[in-house]
Amino acid sequence: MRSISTPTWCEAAMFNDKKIGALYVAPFVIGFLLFTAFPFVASFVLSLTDAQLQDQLGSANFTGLQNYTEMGRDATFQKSLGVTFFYVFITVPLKLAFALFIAVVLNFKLRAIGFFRTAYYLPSILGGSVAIAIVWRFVFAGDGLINQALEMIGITGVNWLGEPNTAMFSIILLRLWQFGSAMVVFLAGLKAIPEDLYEAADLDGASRMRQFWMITLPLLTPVLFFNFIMQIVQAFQEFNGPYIITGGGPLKSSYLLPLMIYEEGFKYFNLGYSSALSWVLFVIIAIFTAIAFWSQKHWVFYAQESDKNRGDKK
Amino acid sequence: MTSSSVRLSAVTKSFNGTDVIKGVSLDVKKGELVVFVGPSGCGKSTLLRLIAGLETPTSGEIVIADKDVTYAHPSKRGVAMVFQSYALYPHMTVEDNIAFALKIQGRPKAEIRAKVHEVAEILQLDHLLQRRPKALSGGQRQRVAIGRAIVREPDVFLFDEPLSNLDASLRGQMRVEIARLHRKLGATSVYVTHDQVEAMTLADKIVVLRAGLVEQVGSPMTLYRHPANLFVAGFIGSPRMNILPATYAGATSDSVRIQTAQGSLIIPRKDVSKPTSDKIQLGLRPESLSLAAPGAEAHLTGYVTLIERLGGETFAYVALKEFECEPIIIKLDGETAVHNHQEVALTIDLKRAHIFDADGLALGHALDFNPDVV
Amino acid sequence: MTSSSVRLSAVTKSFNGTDVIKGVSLDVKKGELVVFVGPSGCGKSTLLRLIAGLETPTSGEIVIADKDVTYAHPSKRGVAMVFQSYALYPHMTVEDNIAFALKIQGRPKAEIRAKVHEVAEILQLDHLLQRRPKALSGGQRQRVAIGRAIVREPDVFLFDEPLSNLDASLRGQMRVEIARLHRKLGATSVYVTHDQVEAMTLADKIVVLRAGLVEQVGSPMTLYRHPANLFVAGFIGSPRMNILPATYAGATSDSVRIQTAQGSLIIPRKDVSKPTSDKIQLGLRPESLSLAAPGAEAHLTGYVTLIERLGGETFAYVALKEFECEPIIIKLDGETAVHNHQEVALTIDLKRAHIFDADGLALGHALDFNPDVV
Amino acid sequence: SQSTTSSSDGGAITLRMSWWGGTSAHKATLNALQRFEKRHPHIRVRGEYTGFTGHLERLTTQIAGETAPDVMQINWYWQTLFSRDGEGFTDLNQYKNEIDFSQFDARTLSMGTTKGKLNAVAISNAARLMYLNKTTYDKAGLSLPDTWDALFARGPQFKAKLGDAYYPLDGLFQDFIALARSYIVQKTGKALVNSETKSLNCTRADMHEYAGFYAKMIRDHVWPSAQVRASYGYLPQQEMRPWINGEFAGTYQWNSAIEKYTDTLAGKQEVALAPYPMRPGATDAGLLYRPSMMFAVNAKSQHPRESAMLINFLLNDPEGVRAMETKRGVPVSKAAQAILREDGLIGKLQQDSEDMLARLPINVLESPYFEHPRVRDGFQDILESFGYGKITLEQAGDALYDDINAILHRVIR
Amino acid sequence: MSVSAPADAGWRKHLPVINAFLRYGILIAIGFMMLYPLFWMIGGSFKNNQEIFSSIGFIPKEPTLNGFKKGWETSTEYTFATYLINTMKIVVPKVIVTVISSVIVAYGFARFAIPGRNLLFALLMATVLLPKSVLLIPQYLMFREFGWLDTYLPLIAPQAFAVEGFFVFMIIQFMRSLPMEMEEAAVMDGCNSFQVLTLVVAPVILPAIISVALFQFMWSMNDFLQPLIYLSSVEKYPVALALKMSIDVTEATSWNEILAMSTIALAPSLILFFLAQKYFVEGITSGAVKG
Ligand SMILES: Nc1ncnc2c1ncn2[C@@H]1O[C@H](COP(=O)(O)OP(=O)(O)OP(=O)(O)O)[C@@H](O)[C@H]1O
Ligand SMILES: Nc1ncnc2c1ncn2[C@@H]1O[C@H](COP(=O)(O)OP(=O)(O)OP(=O)(O)O)[C@@H](O)[C@H]1O
Ligand SMILES: [Mg+2]
Ligand SMILES: [Mg+2]
Repeated sequence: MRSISTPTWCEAAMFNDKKIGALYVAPFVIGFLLFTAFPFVASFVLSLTDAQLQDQLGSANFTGLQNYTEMGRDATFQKSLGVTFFYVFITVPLKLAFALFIAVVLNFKLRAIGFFRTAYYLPSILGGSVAIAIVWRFVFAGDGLINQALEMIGITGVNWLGEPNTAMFSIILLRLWQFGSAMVVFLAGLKAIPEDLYEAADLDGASRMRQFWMITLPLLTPVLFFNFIMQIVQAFQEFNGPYIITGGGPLKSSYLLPLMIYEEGFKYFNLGYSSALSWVLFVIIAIFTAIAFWSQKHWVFYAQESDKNRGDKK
Repeated sequence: MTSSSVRLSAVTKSFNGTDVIKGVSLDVKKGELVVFVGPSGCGKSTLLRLIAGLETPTSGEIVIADKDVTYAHPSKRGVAMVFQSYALYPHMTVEDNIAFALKIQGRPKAEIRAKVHEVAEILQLDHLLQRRPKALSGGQRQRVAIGRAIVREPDVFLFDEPLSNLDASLRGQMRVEIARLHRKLGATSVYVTHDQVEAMTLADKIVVLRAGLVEQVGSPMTLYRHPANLFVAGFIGSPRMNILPATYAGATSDSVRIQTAQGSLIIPRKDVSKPTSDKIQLGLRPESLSLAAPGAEAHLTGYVTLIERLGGETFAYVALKEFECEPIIIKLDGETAVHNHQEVALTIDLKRAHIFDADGLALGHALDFNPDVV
Repeated sequence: MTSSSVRLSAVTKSFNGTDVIKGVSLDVKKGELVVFVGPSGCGKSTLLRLIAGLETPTSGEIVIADKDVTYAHPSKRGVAMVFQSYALYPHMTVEDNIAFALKIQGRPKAEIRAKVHEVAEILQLDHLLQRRPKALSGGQRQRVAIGRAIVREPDVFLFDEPLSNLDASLRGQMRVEIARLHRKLGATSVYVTHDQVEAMTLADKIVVLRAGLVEQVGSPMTLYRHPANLFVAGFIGSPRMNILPATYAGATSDSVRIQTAQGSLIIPRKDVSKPTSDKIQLGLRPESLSLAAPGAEAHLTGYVTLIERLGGETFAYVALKEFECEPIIIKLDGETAVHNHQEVALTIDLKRAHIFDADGLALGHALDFNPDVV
Repeated sequence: SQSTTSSSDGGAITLRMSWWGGTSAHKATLNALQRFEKRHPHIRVRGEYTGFTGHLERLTTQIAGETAPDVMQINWYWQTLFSRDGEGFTDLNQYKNEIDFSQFDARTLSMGTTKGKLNAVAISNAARLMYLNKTTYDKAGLSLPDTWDALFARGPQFKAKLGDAYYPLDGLFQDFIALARSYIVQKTGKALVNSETKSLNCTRADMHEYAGFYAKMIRDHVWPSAQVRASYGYLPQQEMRPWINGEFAGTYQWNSAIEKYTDTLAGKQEVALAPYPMRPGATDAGLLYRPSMMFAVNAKSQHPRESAMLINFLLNDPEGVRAMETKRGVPVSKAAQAILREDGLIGKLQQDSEDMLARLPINVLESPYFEHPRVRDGFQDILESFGYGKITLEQAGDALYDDINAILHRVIR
Repeated sequence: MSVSAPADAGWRKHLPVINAFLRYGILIAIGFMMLYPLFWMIGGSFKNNQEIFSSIGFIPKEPTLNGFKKGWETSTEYTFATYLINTMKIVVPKVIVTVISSVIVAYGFARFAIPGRNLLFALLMATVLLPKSVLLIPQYLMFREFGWLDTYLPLIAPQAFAVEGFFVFMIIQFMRSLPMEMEEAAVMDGCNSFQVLTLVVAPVILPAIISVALFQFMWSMNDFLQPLIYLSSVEKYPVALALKMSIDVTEATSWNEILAMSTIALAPSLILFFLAQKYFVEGITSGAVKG
């Protein structure tokens, strides 16, 4: 991730031909210009207008930054923004922690461990399947699975979807449930940690817990970083959960920004405003990613030097 | 620094039903440095890990400092291990690496600092304490790994091929370093290596392993001079001992008569009992062979097929006439004038010749063999 | 199989502004095997890669088979390379690995088959042709890598530390194998290694590199016997040459008089010109030193500080009286009786002694030096 | 094929028609289209149909991209989205010859007219009525309520007789918003929204009463509170277990959709149409009686005449009507109604509803903007806040008046 | 988890067994929770409609195949088979062009000094960060201009240009973990850079390629919004659209049919996933891990 900007190794003679290199990335450049750049710019232009979804684009009026200033007054937007941050800040750490925990459990050499790895990945495949929405509502309903389980151990159930405070948690849980890809990445990271470090720590008398904190975690930071970025990006773009399960409610307590963007556009037909919201979301994600990249030098530990010194491999 | 004995009794270990260690009993005395050698996969590392507590034996008993530690946690055995890969914590500085065990033990900061610096001084790591392992050279990493072991003042040191990742000259240097340290600390040590030179020079006692069993235990020179069988004979010594087919032709109390393709030889040898089969093998180390002085009687004749000049010494590969075996290697002086295809006559230092029966067991002993100094 | 000469003229290479090769000129004759040695990072691999065409020189000229290939594509140079890591294609069988280059050239199937099998036979890989690299042992992989190079019938072979990933005994075996192959194919070869033994035994010519410059070029024995400077003297030979401080005290046409801490020595030496500084260094190889016969005159005296017995030979470390330097190493017979702390008198084989001036350059030549057989 | 210009090679004309619906609607419509093609061999009709999810999104994109089909099934209020000025769809008045408008009453036609342009023809009309679970009411030993007061009384009675879990009436917020509207309109006798003034057509006090109505319903256990409802998640009423089990014993629902609700009831439970409650002295039932679905023709259609013919076939022609059955509710077209009644295709509950709608005084014409999503969400947000105790009754009343007016001002353009 | 046994605790002998027991326990418990929805969906497809909504258990009380029979017939002129085939017509080319373009572009990024490479890489990453809804309308208008509406082109063609930054990124990471020497060997064997890519690099990074293919396959199978907007002809609908085809506001929905067809629709992904899972786990990761 990091040293992509200093690729000294591509100085090797065979890869020095800039023209051929350009040929390889040409598809991306063309595709970007054609399929991303134009709509990207177009949507920014739209965000400066009062365009309505159903009208011809030409009929929209240029309104300058009005859509952006509007957000300052829009209580719904502010609520949505707050809720989005709340969601991201809760989901990302929880999901990372959970994925890491399972990865640690799965890293054990057990028979049939491959089966479990696969099984644990399945929820991530189910994705947007309709069944998920139905089941999920069943799980969290007032007399649903969770509450029934709680009752069995003598705890009064919670009105999961009915309370603004808890409705969000059902969405968070839905995402936690789809922890597969983060887990798989952790798993590979764990496998890359040499066994003998733990053996050395065993000899030094470190308990499993301390081994985890003092060895596993620091050595996992590159993977953690990668997962962190991916999860942040994903979480900020979370749409399915609230769309399917809570509809953003109650009291807009789970009205995440992507849902708001969608509804502004496709429910209220406010294409201009919707585009402006998208751009705000984009900028937020970009800022977080940038901060993460900037901060990594303080907490991410890269075991191997970037490939700078190909000569000293010893 | 105290130091303790290690005793293994009938230790076995199997992985998934395959026996890897098939019953090893062994005594390592206080302060002794024992080296395990043996072909790849023979169970050297496994044995070491059993002592360390990183594996638990399938059966048998492990006693360290007179305490049964067969199932004790690694950290409770008073052992420290230096891994082949060093197993340094890559995210910690040298100082933190060395201090790790002490920190885990919850020792006071000041004490830790003092100890780490003491160790760093012994190993000449003082100026590197703030570096990360990746900023160290191979030899420096190796020293840190040793430092991490020393700082805990263990009763027993375990080394698993600690020098195998270093290049030749560094390896030589570190070998001398380890010898020095061992003399200085006097700690009981168990050392696994592939390297002839390390084994010969470091060991108080060499244990030759083969497929999970001990083949022979003894001081380096005992093993070199008096290998108990063909396997040990072939394994100890580099270049390998030359093996020639021969036939048993009778023995007296202090010699054996054998018949080779080039005639018969009388080899000084005691305690020889008649072998079950007459087919025997003659073992000759490269340095026990020399070019026969002109006119002098030669034991063997052949043609030089390859000469390797290393400067200080020269190895000549000689294809023996009449023999059906690989060319034998003889070690000559660096300046000896031989050339390819030359016909040479060879003299054998007969009191250093070895004889093995059809099962590969040594037939009798060399005359200077003394069973009490094994 | 044809074979061609390689010529480098004033080749330089810099990476990101750092000069790595600082102007190397070199002739490799047809059929010659040239070995590059030098400390890590001195540019051996870079030089090899320049010849291969994997890097382009910053300046200078590379000529192979009398064609300027300085900027030619690697596949157009008639060179084949064996990489340290073997760089086998993991997804192909051994057969496909070996056949790959021929397939790329679009040779007919039958021809490819025939060639691959011929090569496989030479390298005893016949029974492994259908395996994938990961199912091979280190030595087998190494042979496949060589096979892949051979099959193309290149004019020039390049080897970058091809044996460094093998263990000692395999390394020995493969070394002999490569020597055999080289004799058989007679192809021009350039070989990079760290290993003294490989360099000494394989090379027709050794090139000693240091920091991007050639220090000395010559046959192994020339470099061993007549090192041009301290660096080469220290680099070639294992254990290293012992270096003792001394003072220049005058020279005749065939000897030099020097003053050491233990008295003066007269060293047979020709072509000696007076050095700019009187401070000189005496270089003594371990095998040029021996224990003085009892009663005979000794050149040096000291105490034994460490004895390493390897069976066939023994190294004794001797701390010299009066000298301010490391203990020197002497090589003794395997059976020599010495013990630690013993006071020993040493005799020097003076015609094998080396002298270097304050800049490290050899002072004059040994008497048997012949400039025509460098 | 994707452009509005339907190909007409070789004299053959291809019409594109889009609709949303469920299984039976798709089957019926496809059947009808086949018959139409048989009748008019030179016309081919391509059905572009989906479920309801996403249909509006797709139609919107198509209209924005000028790739909409010739004939579209639309919702009544979609006129406000696509044809604010009446120019968004073809003016069907031009095709009086093709479509027999005499089968439609003036009120229905006027609800498809914007600025004098007839944009859309109703397929069926619908209004929300009160459907109650007779089985549960019987179990409680209670009759179906016939007045507001009787309805209010059922709350405590249910609680007492059947327990906390039982409610006499239930629905989503959007259902409640309509119920309360009816309650208020019965008082004011005017539409709730005036699209001319872009504001509510009532007083602040009326809106306080609106909020109070909600408060009373919740307090008296007539209608499950926001929390109780939300605990079942964001799902349609008919998929909620209490409805399926008969615990929520009623719904204020469109007569066109009621079968969907009765379908999911567990076991043998009967749903009956309750008498519509009227405030004393009310002159209007305050029902939002409007087209449930309409057909419109793309303003840029190359074949408006053929499109009109198709609409007539589906709405008025005996063959078309028989094919379509009542899958889109009981047809508005008098001819169609007669045919279906004759064939016995109109169910009892449907017939009861039709009869009741015919009996009730329904004169107030509501503005389609009442159904604008933002207006509806505006109502919902306020009621929800109030339901969750975030704002007081007082504040809720004020918010209903002020906020809804603000929203109306924003969305009516 | 921590183990601090007394010096000679005999029970350490059994530690591996205890440990394995514990882990299996956790694994099975969590695994069951993880997979419950899947079980429920499959069970649900054998239930009748009321039971679906009234019971949480996944074992149907009165199992029926009606859901499958009716679901397969669908409410349209076509059977479900048509939609399955349509899906394959979209997904298979999409996966193929995605893999090809991503590998090619990634190779350019990973191995060549391209002018403006850092900028391009930043753009590549930006496509990952971009909320997709932003592009929907402008893209629609663009594809209308191309005359691509109601064809599969809008769904497939962009993928031929490596528009999924995530995939390219993944493969770049993977390539960077490969030793250069292998490629150099191929060059010396006479390959040009494209041959190096196709004959050596691509086969070696097969796990990464398989993961990309799997990801794209599964995502495309689930994609609803794009086909909805771009496809107007029912005969061209993919499964994701067909599944929601009969979910209507006014009409009762046969959930058992939908669940049954969801189960069938999921089958290709599941089968593919199980077949490729060995590579998959390797694939997503090995690249990512190398800092
Ligand atoms: N954890 C394990 N599971 C299964 N088999 C094992 C395990 N550890 C070692 N073995 C097997 O036990 C045998 C001995 O292994 P060990 O590592 O002790 O050999 P070694 O003598 O150290 O070899 P080397 O010289 O190559 O290091 C080998 O065949 C190895 O495959
Ligand atoms: N592509 C490159 N970019 C930058 N520096 C390089 C590159 N290749 C080599 N170097 C530098 O050039 C110097 C010589 O490297 P080279 O690999 O030739 O050394 P070497 O003699 O082969 O060392 P070793 O014995 O360790 O293999 C080293 O300092 C190395 O860091
Ligand atoms: Mg080992
Ligand atoms: Mg190198």
